[in-house]
Amino acid sequence: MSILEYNGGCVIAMAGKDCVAIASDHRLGVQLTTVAMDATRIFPMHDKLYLGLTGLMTDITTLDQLFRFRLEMYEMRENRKIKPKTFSNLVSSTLYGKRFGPYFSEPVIAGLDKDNKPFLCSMDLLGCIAEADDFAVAGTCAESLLGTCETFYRPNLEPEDLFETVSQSLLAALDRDCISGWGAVVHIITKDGVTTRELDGRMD
Amino acid sequence: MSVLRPNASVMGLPYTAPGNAPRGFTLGEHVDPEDPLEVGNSSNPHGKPRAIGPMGRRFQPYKNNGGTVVAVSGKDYSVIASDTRLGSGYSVPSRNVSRIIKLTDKCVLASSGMQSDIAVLHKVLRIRLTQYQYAHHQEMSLTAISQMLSTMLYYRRFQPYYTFNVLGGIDAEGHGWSYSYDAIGSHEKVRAVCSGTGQNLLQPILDNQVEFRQTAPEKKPEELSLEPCVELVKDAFTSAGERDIYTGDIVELAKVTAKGVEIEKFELRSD
Amino acid sequence: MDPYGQEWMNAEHSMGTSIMAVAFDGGVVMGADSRTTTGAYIANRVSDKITPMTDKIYCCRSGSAADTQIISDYVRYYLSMHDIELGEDPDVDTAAKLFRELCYHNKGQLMAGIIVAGWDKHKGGQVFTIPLGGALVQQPFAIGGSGSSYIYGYCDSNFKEGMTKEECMEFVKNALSLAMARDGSSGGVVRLVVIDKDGSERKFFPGNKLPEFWMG
Amino acid sequence: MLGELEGTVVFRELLALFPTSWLERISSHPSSEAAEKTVTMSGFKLTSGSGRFERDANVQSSASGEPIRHTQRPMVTGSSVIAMRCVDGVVIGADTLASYGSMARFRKISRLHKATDMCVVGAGGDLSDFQQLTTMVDKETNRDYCFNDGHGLSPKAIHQYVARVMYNRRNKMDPLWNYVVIAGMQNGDDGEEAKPVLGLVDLVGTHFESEVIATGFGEYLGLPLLRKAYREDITVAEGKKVVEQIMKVLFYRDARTIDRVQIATVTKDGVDMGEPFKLETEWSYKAFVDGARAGDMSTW
Amino acid sequence: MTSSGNAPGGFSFDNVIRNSMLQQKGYAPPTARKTGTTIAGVVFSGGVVLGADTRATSGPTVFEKNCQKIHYIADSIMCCGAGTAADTDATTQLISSQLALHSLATRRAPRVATALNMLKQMLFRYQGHISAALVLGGVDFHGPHLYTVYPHGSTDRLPYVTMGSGSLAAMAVFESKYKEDMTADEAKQLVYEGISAGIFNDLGSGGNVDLCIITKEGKELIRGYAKENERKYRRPAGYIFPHGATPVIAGSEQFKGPEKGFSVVAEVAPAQDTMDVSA
Amino acid sequence: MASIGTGYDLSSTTFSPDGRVFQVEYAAKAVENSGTCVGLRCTDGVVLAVEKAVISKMLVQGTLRRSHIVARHATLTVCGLISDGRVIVDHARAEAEQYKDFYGRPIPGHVLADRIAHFVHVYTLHWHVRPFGCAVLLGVADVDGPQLYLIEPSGLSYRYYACAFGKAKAAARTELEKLKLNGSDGKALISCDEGVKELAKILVKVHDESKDKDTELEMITVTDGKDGGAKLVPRKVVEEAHAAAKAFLEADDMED
Repeated sequence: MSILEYNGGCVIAMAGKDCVAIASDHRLGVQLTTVAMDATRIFPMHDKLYLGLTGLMTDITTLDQLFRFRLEMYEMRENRKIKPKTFSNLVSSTLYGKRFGPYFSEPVIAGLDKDNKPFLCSMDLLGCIAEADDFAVAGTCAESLLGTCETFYRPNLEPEDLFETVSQSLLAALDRDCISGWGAVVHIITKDGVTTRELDGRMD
Repeated sequence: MSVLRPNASVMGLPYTAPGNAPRGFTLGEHVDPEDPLEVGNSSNPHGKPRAIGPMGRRFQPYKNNGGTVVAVSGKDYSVIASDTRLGSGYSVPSRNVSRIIKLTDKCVLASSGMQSDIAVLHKVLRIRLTQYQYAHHQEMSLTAISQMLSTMLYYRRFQPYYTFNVLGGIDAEGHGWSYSYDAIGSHEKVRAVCSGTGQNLLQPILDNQVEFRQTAPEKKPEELSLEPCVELVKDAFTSAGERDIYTGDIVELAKVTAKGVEIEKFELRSD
Repeated sequence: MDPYGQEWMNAEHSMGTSIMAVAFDGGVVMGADSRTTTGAYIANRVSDKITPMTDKIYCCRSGSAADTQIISDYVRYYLSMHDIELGEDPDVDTAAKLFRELCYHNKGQLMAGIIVAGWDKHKGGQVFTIPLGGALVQQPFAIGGSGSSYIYGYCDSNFKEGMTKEECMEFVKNALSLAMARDGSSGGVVRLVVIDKDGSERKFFPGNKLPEFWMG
Repeated sequence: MLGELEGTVVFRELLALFPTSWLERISSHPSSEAAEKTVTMSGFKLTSGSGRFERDANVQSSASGEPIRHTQRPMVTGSSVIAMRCVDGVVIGADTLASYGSMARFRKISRLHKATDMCVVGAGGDLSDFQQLTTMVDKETNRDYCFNDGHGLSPKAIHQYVARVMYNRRNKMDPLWNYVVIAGMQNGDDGEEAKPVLGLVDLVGTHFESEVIATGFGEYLGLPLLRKAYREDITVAEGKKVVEQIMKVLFYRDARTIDRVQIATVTKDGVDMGEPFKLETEWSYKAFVDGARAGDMSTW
Repeated sequence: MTSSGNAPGGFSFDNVIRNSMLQQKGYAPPTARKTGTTIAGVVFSGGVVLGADTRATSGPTVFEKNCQKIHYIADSIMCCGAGTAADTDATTQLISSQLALHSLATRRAPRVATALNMLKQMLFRYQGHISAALVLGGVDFHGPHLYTVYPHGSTDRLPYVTMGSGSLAAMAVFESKYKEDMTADEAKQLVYEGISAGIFNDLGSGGNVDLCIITKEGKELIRGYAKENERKYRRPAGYIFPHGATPVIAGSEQFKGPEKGFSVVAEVAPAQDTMDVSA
Repeated sequence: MASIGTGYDLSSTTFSPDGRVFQVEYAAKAVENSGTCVGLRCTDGVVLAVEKAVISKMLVQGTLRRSHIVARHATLTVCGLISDGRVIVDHARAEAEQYKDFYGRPIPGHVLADRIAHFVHVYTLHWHVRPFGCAVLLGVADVDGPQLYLIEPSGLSYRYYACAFGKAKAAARTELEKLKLNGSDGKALISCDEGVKELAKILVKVHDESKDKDTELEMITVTDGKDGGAKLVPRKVVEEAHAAAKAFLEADDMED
């Protein structure tokens, strides 16, 4: 079993019309044993920028703390909020700095930039940025998520439609993955604020 | 319960020491044994070739030629599809090798995995069906075929056919059904199933769009009829072709109805 | 190696090689084939394995392409410093000594078999060979690389003391052609460098115009 | 039929970590007949080589009772075979080298074999296995000849025969280490015009027919060019040029290929095995002659 | 941007001990995203054409269909990367910035050979562990140059080169169609055909053909020079999920308006420093 | 037959008091009832010919083959019980194949003849089998040139320049002796093409119209050289030779 699958979990992000959604499941497991059903994998960096981290939970926690620290330093020094693009480079260089002893985590970044245009990207654990204008996925069921997103995604969805499409794509994939699941959370980021909903998923 | 699938460990077994965690069915590793370029052994960290013998290769009897197979069944129909790409390592020796076989007028089988095993499995099945036809003066029913296939796969339990089969057809009552198999004969009767290298990509789409498993009960649409179902299979297959490197080129799609079997073809991307 | 990779994608770029150098009165003739392989794939069919150190000292490289390129970069750098300090052309044995130092002290990390040859005003044309491990041996002629094992007999029986420059060139060309015809890791063209007191001169023999011997 | 396809080996292991257990087959009782006709000594079994005394898959244990491990590696090997099906026939080409590791051991052998008047079999991989295979194919064609029924063994039949042989051998973990290309003209039913046929079989029994086939390094270097050059109406004359061009590329880029090649064709007039010839090659581009240090004073 | 001003350069090996312990316990280290790739370049009279496909894979799955594998090194030097995606990205970025600094310090336009030496020295230092296989091409005052750089640090200078898993397919095309002194258009066509051969015949390569033409006058990067693999079918009806189709846990909905913390200050582009580009 | 078995003829394992094995002699009798077979060694090969009775007008031409291919260089015709002959053919083919397998060269004519004879002989030794009711003519063309052999049910094998067996063997042998077969150096003088015609003439001549019904000829040749090999003589050629032979003999009769 790959160490990236030790705790289970996945993250999906999708772009809509002037909005972007990011969602993840709630399971935290130790291999096939479920130990928590309220795990958090999505972290708000600021109100238009969310970071999703998949992989080993200990590294997820470490990275969350590290990025929050760096972000606050950035904001204090620059007196402005970080742009999603800049933040993705920060994440990338942090991960690549540990090229030969990596954190076991694959991040997904979703946010809105200055003009409220969606910004999405995913990375591998070495910090190779893959920017996308449609959707970005990571985690134990990344393949399934790619399949559902590739099929269900349509450009320029309004926030409510985007919510349904993301939720269906995520739940469909989760149901075929035994180390992710136990409900999910979806954040829809729009210029007016963020809507968060808990999904009713399978509990097995 | 565990089902053996390519590239997956056996799930559901009690956890032991990680060092000797159950490996299950690990044939799906794409080490191409007879790749003329594959000289060293794969655990060599620096990638420096380590020669064994003048040509330094070991024989590996299994290889995965890839491909995705799908069977979706409805009230009175069954749709079975398979792509025709024959993959080997990173190359495509042929773009047009059929993996789908019409067993009877009411039953079609599609198999992915290793081409030579598929060919032999199909050959033996054809023989058995012909013998049955001569002995009983009638075609074998879908349920009988589904059981026979399972038995034939289990017969080679310790030297399995490296094939992943989906069977679709219409039963004696006229209802469409799909059957999914693992390599050694464990099988299940379902509505929609997918196997092969694009399995992970495709199966959730089918769950979501054939059985509407993630839709709230009050919002469930009507069951798919044949034409929308064919469109769904085509679309899902196209998606798999976009994302799975071993799925592509051409798809053969068989529609089984009371009228018989009709096979159509459509193209996927060929890169 | 990851299961999807192929050996020629990851394998080190190496030169299964046929290289050779012969000293004559007043200079040296150096020769090499031009094949660089990764596995059985020919990554470069016209590579240049005879690398200048100074105007009158060259080396023939065999083994890992990366290792030998870096070593010769270092030696060239040291020799140019030496040149400036000395105010005159470095000697061939100095160059050979530098190669030996690098090869010997890093023998665990390196895969390099090198022939150093050239002309200096003190000792004329000289040939040194530094096989794997870093020994340094001066010879009247030297052969190296994977292809050399096919031609030891030929060279031993055909080498004569006191050959002229032209005879040396013919000898090198024939020996290399024989090695290239038997060794799958050698091939392509034959490059020659002739060094004497006036400097160096390159010769090029394309793969389709090499001498042919018995083919069977 | 069934038995032959399925293989007749019974496995007795309790636990199935199957790839290794498969290797370690435990012998069943040697039948008295087999015991009489074969000499078994410490792991080796000598067979008469006769078709009537086929090797008995069940007699696999050595004298000491240790299970036999079949592991085979190719020793003397040929590289690529390149073939194209044309509108009026088939073209198949190979170089004439057999390597021993990286050594160019035999430089004038033929890797193409005329199986019938209408069929050529070519192969890369182990030379000894190829010789065994051609013997087996010849035996089959000879048997067919004796029937004297007006029908020759067709290329498709030979293709299928080779596929079955290769598959059975891989089931015994004792493969013929070859990639076999079968090229020929198939007589149509009821006096239809003969049609060109081109097929491949590899050492695990993978078999298919295709308009273009390349094995060994040719799979990587030859297939792209074959696919690019292929047209529905390409003729044998054009096809020969394409194959020759690809052999040239292979000589440039495959360290186990030499510049002596043989190109055979099969048309409605029968097999033309073609004489081996030497390829014309290009080495004298300016950038090639100059080598490193061209253009500027940089070292590399 | 880093937390402290004096952060040490280079790689951090903090996690190495933990990771090797995990590996000993049987948790295989995951593989990074690879670009099974076709990249290539051809020299023509007066310039260089580089080409690349656009597929990034992880195992048998395509993770990016349209990624850019032709990286910027300097204004007239570009570099195609194959191998581990993160390595090619980071290596080319690093060399690009070092070359820019070098160029500012020497007040000269960068030379291709300089970039080459930086690359080979860096890759040799890491002994092949940074798996970046590169095709480096550019034009400087000596004229056009084209090199390949292997992960271990060896380099070759050739008039036509290919790299990556599809390199054999592309090289087959080059070997049969290359001629000396081509025009820019001929060179573009040749590189396109080579990359296209890789895209169609190598499963690790796919997507579109990207080209970059570099001449003395400047460079032109063409993304999607050929798009031969567009999606061929979409379900006419599409997929419409009615509102409320997904079961939501009642009462879980939260709305968070924008915070008022910092204001974004208008960004002013720094004045360009001119430099002496004459040789 | 000179004497009757009087109980000594019930098994091939029993000798008669005067030292004969009657079962084997009866088997030879079966051969003598057979349609005539003739064989001729020629310059470039061997021609074997048989006459087959057309037992019914409804019989399809070419059925009930009596001449067979054993290997690419060997042919065989059966004289006697045709089905017994097929067993011998099967065995001969297996011998030829096995020899080729093991030694990598075609089985030499004398070896093949010996092995067939050996096989036939074994059937005269055991109580539980009966001897073959047929003799076979064996034509071989290999590196040693064309050769013609005859193997009798007793297991005897002879090599001939030309020979005949079956119903009209005596007459046919007389006719064969009239032909100029060999030059002074022992080499054959007649080519296969001529041989076909000569054998047709002989078979027509020895044919007893009063006793036998209509007959069909069947011929097989084996030739050496580049396009050599065992081939059934095409029916058209046989029929032409047959017709020509008839015409010739009729003309001959007129003269007499």
